[in-house]
Amino acid sequence: MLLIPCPHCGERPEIEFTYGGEAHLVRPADPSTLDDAAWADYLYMRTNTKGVHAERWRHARGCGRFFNALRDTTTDQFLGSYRIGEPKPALSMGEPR
Amino acid sequence: MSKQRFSALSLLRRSLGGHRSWEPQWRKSEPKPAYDVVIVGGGGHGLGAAYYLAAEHRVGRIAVVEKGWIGGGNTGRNTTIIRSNYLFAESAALYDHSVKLWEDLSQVLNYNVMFSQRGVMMLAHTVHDVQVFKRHVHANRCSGVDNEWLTPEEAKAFCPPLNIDPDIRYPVLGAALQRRGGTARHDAVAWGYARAASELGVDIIENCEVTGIRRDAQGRVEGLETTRGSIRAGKVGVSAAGNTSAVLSLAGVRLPLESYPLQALVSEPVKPVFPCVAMSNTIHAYISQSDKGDLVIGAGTDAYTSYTQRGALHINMHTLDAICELFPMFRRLRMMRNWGGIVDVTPDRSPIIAKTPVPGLYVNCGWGTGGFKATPGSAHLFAWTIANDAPHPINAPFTIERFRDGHLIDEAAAAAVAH
Amino acid sequence: MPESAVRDVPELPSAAWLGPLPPATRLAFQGGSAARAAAARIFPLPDAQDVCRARRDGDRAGLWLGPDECLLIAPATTGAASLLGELRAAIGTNAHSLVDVSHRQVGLEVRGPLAERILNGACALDLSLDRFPVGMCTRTAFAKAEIVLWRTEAQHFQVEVWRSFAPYVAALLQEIARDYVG
Amino acid sequence: MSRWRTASGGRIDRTRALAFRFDGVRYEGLAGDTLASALLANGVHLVGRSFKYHRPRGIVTAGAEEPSALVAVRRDGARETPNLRATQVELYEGLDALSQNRWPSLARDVGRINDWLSPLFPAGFYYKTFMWPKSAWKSVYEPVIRRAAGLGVAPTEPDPDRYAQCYAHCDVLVVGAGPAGLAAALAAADQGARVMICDEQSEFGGSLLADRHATIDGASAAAWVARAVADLAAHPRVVCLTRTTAFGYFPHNLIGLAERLTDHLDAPAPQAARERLWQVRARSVVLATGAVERPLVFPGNDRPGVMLAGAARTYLNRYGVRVGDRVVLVTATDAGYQAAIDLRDAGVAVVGIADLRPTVSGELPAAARAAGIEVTESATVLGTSGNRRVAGITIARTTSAGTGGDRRTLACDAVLMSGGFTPSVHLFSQSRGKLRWSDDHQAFLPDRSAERERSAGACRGATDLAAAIADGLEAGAESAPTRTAAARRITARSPRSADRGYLGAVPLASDASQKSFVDWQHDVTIKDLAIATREGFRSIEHVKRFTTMGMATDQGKTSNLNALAIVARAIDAPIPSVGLTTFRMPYTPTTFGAFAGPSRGDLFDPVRRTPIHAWAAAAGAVFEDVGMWKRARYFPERGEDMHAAVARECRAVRSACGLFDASTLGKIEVVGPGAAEFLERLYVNSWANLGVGRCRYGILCREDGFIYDDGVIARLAADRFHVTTTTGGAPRVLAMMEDYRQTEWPDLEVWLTSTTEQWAVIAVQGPDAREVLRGCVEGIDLDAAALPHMSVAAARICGIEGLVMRVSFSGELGYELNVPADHGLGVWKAVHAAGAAHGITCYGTETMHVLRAEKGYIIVGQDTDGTVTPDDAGLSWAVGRKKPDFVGRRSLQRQSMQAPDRKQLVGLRPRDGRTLLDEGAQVAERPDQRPPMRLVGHVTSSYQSAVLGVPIALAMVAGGRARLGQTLYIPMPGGDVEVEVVSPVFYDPKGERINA
Repeated sequence: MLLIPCPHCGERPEIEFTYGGEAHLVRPADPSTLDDAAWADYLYMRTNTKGVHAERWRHARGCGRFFNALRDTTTDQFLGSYRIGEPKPALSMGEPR
Repeated sequence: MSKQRFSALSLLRRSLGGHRSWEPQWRKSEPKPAYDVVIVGGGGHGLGAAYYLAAEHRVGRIAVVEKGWIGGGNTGRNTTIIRSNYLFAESAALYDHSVKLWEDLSQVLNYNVMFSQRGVMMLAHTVHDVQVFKRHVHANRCSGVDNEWLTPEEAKAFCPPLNIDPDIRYPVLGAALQRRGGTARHDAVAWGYARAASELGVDIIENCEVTGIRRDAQGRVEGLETTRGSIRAGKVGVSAAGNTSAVLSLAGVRLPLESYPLQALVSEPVKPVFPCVAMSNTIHAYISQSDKGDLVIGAGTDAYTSYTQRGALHINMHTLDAICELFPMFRRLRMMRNWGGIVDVTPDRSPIIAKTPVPGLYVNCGWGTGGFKATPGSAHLFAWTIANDAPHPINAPFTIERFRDGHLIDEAAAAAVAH
Repeated sequence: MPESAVRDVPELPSAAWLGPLPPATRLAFQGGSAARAAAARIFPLPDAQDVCRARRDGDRAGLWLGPDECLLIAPATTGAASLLGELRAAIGTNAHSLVDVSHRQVGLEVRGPLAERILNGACALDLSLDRFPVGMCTRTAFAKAEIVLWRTEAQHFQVEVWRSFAPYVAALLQEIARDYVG
Repeated sequence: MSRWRTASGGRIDRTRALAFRFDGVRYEGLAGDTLASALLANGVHLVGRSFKYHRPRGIVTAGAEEPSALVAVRRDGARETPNLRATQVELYEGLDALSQNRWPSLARDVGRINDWLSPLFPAGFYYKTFMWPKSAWKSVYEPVIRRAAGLGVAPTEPDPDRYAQCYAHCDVLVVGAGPAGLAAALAAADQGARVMICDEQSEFGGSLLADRHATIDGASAAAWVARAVADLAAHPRVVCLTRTTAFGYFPHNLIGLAERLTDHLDAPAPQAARERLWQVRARSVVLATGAVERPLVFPGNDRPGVMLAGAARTYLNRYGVRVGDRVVLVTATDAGYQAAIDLRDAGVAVVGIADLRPTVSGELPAAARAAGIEVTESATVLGTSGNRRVAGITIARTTSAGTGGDRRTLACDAVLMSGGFTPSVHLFSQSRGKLRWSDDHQAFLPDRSAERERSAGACRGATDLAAAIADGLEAGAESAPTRTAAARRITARSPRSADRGYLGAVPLASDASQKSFVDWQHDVTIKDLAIATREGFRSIEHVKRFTTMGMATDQGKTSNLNALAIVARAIDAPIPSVGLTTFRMPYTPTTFGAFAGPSRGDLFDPVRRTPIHAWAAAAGAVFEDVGMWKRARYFPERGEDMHAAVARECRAVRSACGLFDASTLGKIEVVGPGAAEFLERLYVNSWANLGVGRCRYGILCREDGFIYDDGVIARLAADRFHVTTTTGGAPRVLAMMEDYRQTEWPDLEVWLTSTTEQWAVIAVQGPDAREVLRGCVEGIDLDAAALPHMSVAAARICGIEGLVMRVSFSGELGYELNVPADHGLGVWKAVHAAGAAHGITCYGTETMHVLRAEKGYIIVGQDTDGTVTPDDAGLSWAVGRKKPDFVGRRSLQRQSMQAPDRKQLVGLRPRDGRTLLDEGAQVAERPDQRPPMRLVGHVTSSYQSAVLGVPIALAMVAGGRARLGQTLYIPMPGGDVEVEVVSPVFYDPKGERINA
């Protein structure tokens, strides 16, 4: 069970969270202007990063907030988390917790 | 076909020589400068594809490159369940093609893959499950795939340890049984294909990781960069399961894939107690007993993507509480070994066996939690697709474009939701 | 008073260390800082930055559940309608949401020297006094249920749980306690 | 007292004799014994049969690494546990143990024939045969193989025992309470840290419990352990756990502990938990897991009586048991000599020491020689003799020519072996720490940590006692969050010991006729490893899988390193390059029940019941599981089956009035200035134009355009909507709403609150509904003009403030009364009483389904399956045409979503007017097809319609709406059923009743 850094509540056990997938995929303002390929790209295509992954979590059984986090998918170590709307922070490899 | 044919007789003969005369089951190959087809990924799907390319499509120079040791990925990390009672005609056709190949595989490969048709029973716990499974049963019957409905009593008779007490939290209301389903010995599949392919001249190159995909001016694939040097290739087929996204990104191809941890575990070996395969999607329990005597138990995937090949403790806890609920006499048995794999999952939980936007580059991925059962069929169809630069009718629906066009084959959603 | 006026609450076990709390008036408040500040004038509400803390004033309490979310608890004698009235008047035009959830959930009290251990039978949080001090509250998981856990005193925890989950939470607490209390 | 029991010493209680049985024979042991020590004290060495060859096997070790002595322990029919290590089973009065994998008896086992046929069963033999004839695999070969395989026998009765679980947190978790672990715990506690320390054994002390020579802080090892344990126990912030195995190391310093609570008791309290699973979140972890002694791989090394030297020493010094009268030591370490010396001091004849090392010097060998024990240097073993127990061993001196010089056979009844020590790096490796090969130690040692963790003591190569303790102190102190107190110092002295050891098969072993075992439990010999490499299995993972070496229940604790060395030698590669097999959770086998814990029966998953549940149960309702909810499915009256009950309930609703508990419907209060716009963007319908006090049927799609959920939405105020969802959909829909609210449309001032359980919902449906309610509802006018279909109003309902929604899922005049949950039952009773005069009838979900089907209303998840668009379901009328966007709109614009041959919702009527179709049955265009058939759809809902007197069905059929009137065929095993395609609205198509 991971320890996930909620930007509001601090580190909390994974069972309090739901996973939200790849972060920074913004829903197009006017989807009707996209062609099918572009729309499918938004809908389905994923980077599936092997390495430091920017991803969404929701502290569903906590403060209820969605937030973004950086996690190395090859070690499952979190490098940090930040609130929705905040920019993706520059990487700094954290000490193993 | 075999240089050193396997049989009881050969075993007896070589035992007299203290088994000193056995030769390597497959050649340890150094990469050659060029091949007609290079398969990336030395799992069952990749090795099988190489075998069928050589055996059925007479492709000359074939190599399989594997970053570790063959069969070390999901092929050697799954619960070996084999069935074809899927809902949609496209899926049922795909998986049944595979089951038919399984039925002769030991003989075809001259390698005992121990395909054991012990029957796969899928348990229904709610009225909704019953509706969904009966739809499966009807759909399968009409498309010639065996799948029958069992009452709780019939299910109990087929699988005596099953708890059909109507007072348990989610009582068993019935089950869908595919008698042709079962299990096989996972390592044997990789080794059997490797051996047969090797004897047909396929180079199997282990400890060789792909670091780049070379393309010519027209954008067509012309070769690979690997940790063991560059290799020219007329065609490249990627069959890399959880690592497919990473490999395809080398050619700038994005896929609708996410890689999740999937765990499995075995108990200590015990004398035969479990005669079939039982699955409960509703409470997440998948169990069978191996020839060695271990109870082989599948857990659910973790919630998040990961390449660590390990999952969370609480996932195992939820799997084992379900197992103990359905089979309360196993509560005292003990977990002997637990492990994790990386499964690549598509949005509609159906695989992709198709050409990619890059000429000469083909992909076989997205098998999620169901890849092992499909090994021979997937390999066979992938080989066809590569050889003909066009899909076989059976895998024609399993394209990448289906996501753009909305022609999803959504087995997951079809299992739908409780109303 | 018609039969229907009698409040019919879920039947829950009680013991020296466990007991259901009487019905209360509960409001779910959500809104920005302006609305929160306005409401705080007439009801004890933690500030947005009082993360996971409850504010108490007599028999009224406001529990921080999220940066823009609070659970308001008052005695049942203060009817939901009148409390809603007071607050709406205080908050005025500041955008917010107030919803009566008095009947949505029930309160349980887990108390005594073993309270911490019993709760840790299914709650994954560190409940030691220095990590989960008096006045701390949070939504969290209790095995397969969701609860709001609030430490009201060193050896008193209030558990808020949706009514249909309450029997499960109480039964699980009892099952856990069997290994600690006789 | 048995002749193998020493007169004094050891940690057993000589005043408490315990009777126990092994294979039915009665023996006596002492309190403090393990089953293994008690058997040895009775001269019993043959305790089991091996997995494959059924060879007689004895006790090899004294701990968790035991590969060989596996037994079943039976308390009663339901409490029999197979595959337990005799070395870990604590003795209790009346213990009843059974040997395994033998028939008819341990002494005479027919399976032994496998041993003589063993040339036919080399590693991987089963891949090469059993293929002809094909059919024989299923009928003959596999059943035989399966019967032969497996070790113990699984219980057949449900396990009555309880299993507990808990979470815990600490600053420092110390795993292992040997010298290093105890030192670490003391040092961490000195610094005021919250400490937990666990050990798998029944008491703390580890190797010190069997050490007669060491002195620590001037005291004997035993005395120091006692003091250390007392100090820790007295510490308020220290938790000590014995009989507790750290079985798994999970990400972010979560450690799984399995605590055995009752297995050592002769009469556990019937309700006491048998085990407790701890999930410990530690700020830092100190791994002090020690090292296990390695067997030597020589011919005949598996005979009962052949055991590790350290084990023999443990049996002597801890349990007061001599493992034999005449022993031979085969060693490559000095530590082995300590065992020989201790045994000799206890009156055992040590007939010789065969040391593989060319020249032996040092403190312990010197002492042995001084004691007159003959030491053979550069020795090797050519074989052993003895049937059910070792009777002799043939040793020789390896000459430069690589042959065996002056071979001698020594008569003995026990052989001790000491091949060196393998650090226990299992947990370190599970934590994903990196290992490095150390030539000095001839072992893999912890290198880089992946978590906040450090190893201490023998598990990282510090085998010398003083070094191990110093390492432990340092580890404990630096793991504490703060360092305030002065560092503790401990002085220790024990004999110097050179224990680099020896890896792989002893010289000349491969020439011997006897088998040299590497993996005792799986019968893997050096020949098997040779075959594997010969057949090209070179990666250690391949060798492991091909030979099953290291895959037994001991996970290769005593065999992996020897196998690695043998393979490395065979393929002439350095050991590190062959690699190391991954260490997998759990460290030792861990009980399923402990993982499951209290999650069983009603605690397996919450059982959610509505406020009206108890009343329905008392009324005899039959319930169904929907999500976690129990919903009343139907209310049978005396003797009725479901069909009769449902028919009666349906007629009542159509002709008079029915009462239905709809409380499980999901409810979400959407509030704020942005509420209308929020729903506008989310649902396919238009909301801006919905008047306050009005309701609308809403459809929610996923972004891919397929129907996700549906439900009636009421506008209670300009900025307040009461959204209802499907029962199962409630949590999903709220989560989806929060996602869009927080991440896509933070510009909207809107908030969401689940009110599912705030309201009890009582549906009153039927032509008489209004009349029934007149007496119950105050404050509003129920007449159609004032409260038309699809409207909502606040009212007093039976004296309770609530909401009256005039909505209908039955097609009849209908109302849904929303009252605060605590009043649900009271209002239900009151309405039921008020309706008595009108013959009001309670109905359940089954009747609800029939009624809605007669009206062609879909059930999301039954008539839709995640691939159905609003248009497919015939709901395009609900889609807001003028809306620029909503979730799913773009996907619906794709060509394939408009294809005329998409499956569309239609009604089906059997031509014969009798046959009730099977839900899930397929639909075909042409009759009399044989598989594979061309199919055009499937039946989603099918019921006997009471009001129409005929069976009706809903189906999804390709191009269905264009087929009205067509005949289609339902292929059933008994033949096709002819059906006519009709409108899905079977009843009151004009909707006169609903608007009445």
